[in-house]
Amino acid sequence: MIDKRVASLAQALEGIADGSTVMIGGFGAVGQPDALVDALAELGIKGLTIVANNAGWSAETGIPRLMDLGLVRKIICSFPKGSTVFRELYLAGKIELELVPQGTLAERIRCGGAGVPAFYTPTSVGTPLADGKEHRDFDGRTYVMERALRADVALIEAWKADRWGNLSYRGSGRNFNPIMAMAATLTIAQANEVSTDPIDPEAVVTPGIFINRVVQVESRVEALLAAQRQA
Amino acid sequence: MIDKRVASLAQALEGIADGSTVMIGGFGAVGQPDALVDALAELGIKGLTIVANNAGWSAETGIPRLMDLGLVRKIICSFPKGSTVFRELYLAGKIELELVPQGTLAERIRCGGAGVPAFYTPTSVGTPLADGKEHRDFDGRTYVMERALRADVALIEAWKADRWGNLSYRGSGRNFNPIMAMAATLTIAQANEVSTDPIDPEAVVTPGIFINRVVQVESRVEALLAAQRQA
Amino acid sequence: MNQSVNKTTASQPEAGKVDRDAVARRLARDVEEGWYVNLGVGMPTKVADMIDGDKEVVFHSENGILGMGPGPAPDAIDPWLVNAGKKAVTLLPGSSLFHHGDSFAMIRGGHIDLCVLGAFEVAQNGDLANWTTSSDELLPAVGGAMDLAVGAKRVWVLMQHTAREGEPKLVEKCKYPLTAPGAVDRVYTELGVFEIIDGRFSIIELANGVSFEQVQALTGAPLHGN
Amino acid sequence: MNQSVNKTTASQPEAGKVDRDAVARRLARDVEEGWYVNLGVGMPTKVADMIDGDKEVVFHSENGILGMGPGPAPDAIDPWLVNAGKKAVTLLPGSSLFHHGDSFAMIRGGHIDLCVLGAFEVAQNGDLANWTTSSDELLPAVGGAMDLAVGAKRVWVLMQHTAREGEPKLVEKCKYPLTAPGAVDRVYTELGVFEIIDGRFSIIELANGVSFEQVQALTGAPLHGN
Repeated sequence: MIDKRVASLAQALEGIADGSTVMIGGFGAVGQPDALVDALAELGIKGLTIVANNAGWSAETGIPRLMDLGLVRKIICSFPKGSTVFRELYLAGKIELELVPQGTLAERIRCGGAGVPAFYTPTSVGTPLADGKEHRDFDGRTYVMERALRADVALIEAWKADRWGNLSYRGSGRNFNPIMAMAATLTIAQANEVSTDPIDPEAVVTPGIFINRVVQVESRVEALLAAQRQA
Repeated sequence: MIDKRVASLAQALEGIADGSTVMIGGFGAVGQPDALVDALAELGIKGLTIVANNAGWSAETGIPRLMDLGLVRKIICSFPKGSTVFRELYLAGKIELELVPQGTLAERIRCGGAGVPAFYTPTSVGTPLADGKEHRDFDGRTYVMERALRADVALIEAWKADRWGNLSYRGSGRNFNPIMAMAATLTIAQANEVSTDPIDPEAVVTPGIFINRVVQVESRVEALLAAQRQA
Repeated sequence: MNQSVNKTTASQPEAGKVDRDAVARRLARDVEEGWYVNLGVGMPTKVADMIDGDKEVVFHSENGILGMGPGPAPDAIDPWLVNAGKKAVTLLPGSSLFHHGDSFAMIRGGHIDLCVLGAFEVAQNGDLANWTTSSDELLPAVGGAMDLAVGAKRVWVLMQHTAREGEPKLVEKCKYPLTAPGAVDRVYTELGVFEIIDGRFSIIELANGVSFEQVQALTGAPLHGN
Repeated sequence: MNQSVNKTTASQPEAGKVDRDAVARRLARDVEEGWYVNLGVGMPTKVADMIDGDKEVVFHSENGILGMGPGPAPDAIDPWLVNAGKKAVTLLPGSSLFHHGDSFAMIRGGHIDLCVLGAFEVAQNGDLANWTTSSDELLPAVGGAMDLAVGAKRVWVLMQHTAREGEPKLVEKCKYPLTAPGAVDRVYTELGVFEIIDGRFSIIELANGVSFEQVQALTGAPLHGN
């Protein structure tokens, strides 16, 4: 029987190696796999490259916690503002930043999961973020070539999961989660509800083929509300 | 008030010009916008380029009907077998064929809707379908460059539609419909159920932003079953 | 949504006294029914509240929402539903939810009718600078600004006419790093509405009581009649 | 699903007498629980019925289905649910539905564990020819074969060992246009199971009563022990 459920966060994170590239879903606090990230921080796995939209906001949890513990070598993201921890490490030259426009980040990840090694986009042409990139004209417009992004591990958050690893989301909680789920060798999902009953096939947003492990985690509503108040 | 519903097939098809490129959804009979295609045939618009997975199966309806009336200049598709009409026109040199692997066809369409002018894929490398295409290596593997596909018009089928043009589908009826909806200047949907009540936001598969007009059409269940018997 | 007052643009040109609501309201008047509109963080978000109640407009949020409504009452917040500024929002009838890949396909693919952005500078050729004020800024962040600027069918900038110290923000050539070249179609400020036509700023209208000379003096590029 | 008999591969090498079910059953034995499997049209579709009932395998159909079940009873057909061969199918618990863009993202992106295809020819270097028998065939059609051949983690060919007239289908070099170079991992025929290792056919096993010499005589490339 296929059963992707695991009983604990420790089991969910088993086998992640030093130096891994880790995608972390979420847009700000919503859709962020907070429990998985915090558990990863406890494991002390070093030299991580993080792919995420943001660099987090609170030193106590999430990506800043990983950084504060010295576990992160580099972050690939679109909007690293709002995290004091990252700011200090970055200004001290202790962490590398690859700044990517949000849509380019999303498409690079989607291509990573879809077997497309590179694509062209008009985004960033004529800006410093296109420096050193290959430019090419199609039908009279200029584009830059961007490479696909893949990861060793993707940590994502869903609202519901079933034993096959099928996922559905809540509200704006999809954001980067469905595309990151496709782009990693090992994809681990935390979900508020995990069931042996299947999700309605028409309502599945992320098919289980993209998911390796699912762990049930009570969602931290208070943390989400706190993040909104801070926005 | 936004209301994309139109009262008739004629209204739905208004303004399509000779020489248009028309995407037609469906995989075989399922998800094919049969009523829209047949109504298009009645209009006698000439010189069409059709983008579809198949070249149809029955001379009385769908793409073969358009071809039989001499309205189609060219078809871009992956699997043109099964249509006697197309076969005869093609062998007589009266219709042009651009044969595209199914996944490449899907991705070219998706890129057409997503503002990506070109991408690289491993599909077709080393085969006659890669002849004349630009080849390029990434990380030691060879890929071909493929260009995005766009259309003047997309005709698609959905199961449910609301007045905002939001769509949901039934069974395997999604197939090419959601991606074609994104890739045309004018996208017209036929749906079995059309309502002023909104579709649940979590259940929308094609957001209304991609849809220009919606027309209610009773689905031809008997035609679908007949196509299955013929398969 | 139902703003009873329908004033024209505010008339106070002095920095610090700008009636931001009035500028947002002036822009909102030009938004057409049925448009899909993305509003940048900051001053542009005000536009949502200024749209006439009987004009249905669909607001897009790049984190995966179409049909976004106003902020909820404090006791009706859905913690999982935020806008691009990470603030709580609601869903209106006809809304839909999707992931970032699809959201930026909408943006990049030219499906958004209008994007309203703030700016540090707009050049007369439409160049937009709105993401960083220096090429070696200590901590740069870009978000979705570049994608929106190149992808939307129309890019309208909503901003104060001049910077804090009075420096012009409508300029001949941007001095800050670009967000996108030739992207801006129109600029709405407290002094008027300016369209970019053939590489120059054309005045669509001036705010009440504002003269051409006054605006020209506060603008870093030649202004032209329409 | 619950096939009671568990015979090994049929032993009759003559064309026309091949027990296709037995070959499909032999292949099905090697499919592992939890795999996501795409079955090509024709002989490969038989594999679905040969999987042990207590081994959960998820079948993918490129037209947007994961978790495809067997054909329905005639009175339980859903007209909107067909497989890649356009025949009616059912959904098993845990299934999901998606569009062609996502379906071929799965295929091209290496998410399908196994694809079982038929073939006209397989070369000892893994080259696959299964879409057209001539470079100037009157009416070519390709479907999803090329995407599946390059994208799946494993490509297993299920076919009769020789063509109708007895010509070898396992060859040194394909004479037909390729579907994909170096794509095939294994070949299952009524004469045995052959793995492609270092550019040559290695015999994994021979069918009961079949000798190396018999198979070699019907094969267009040198066979090797494993």
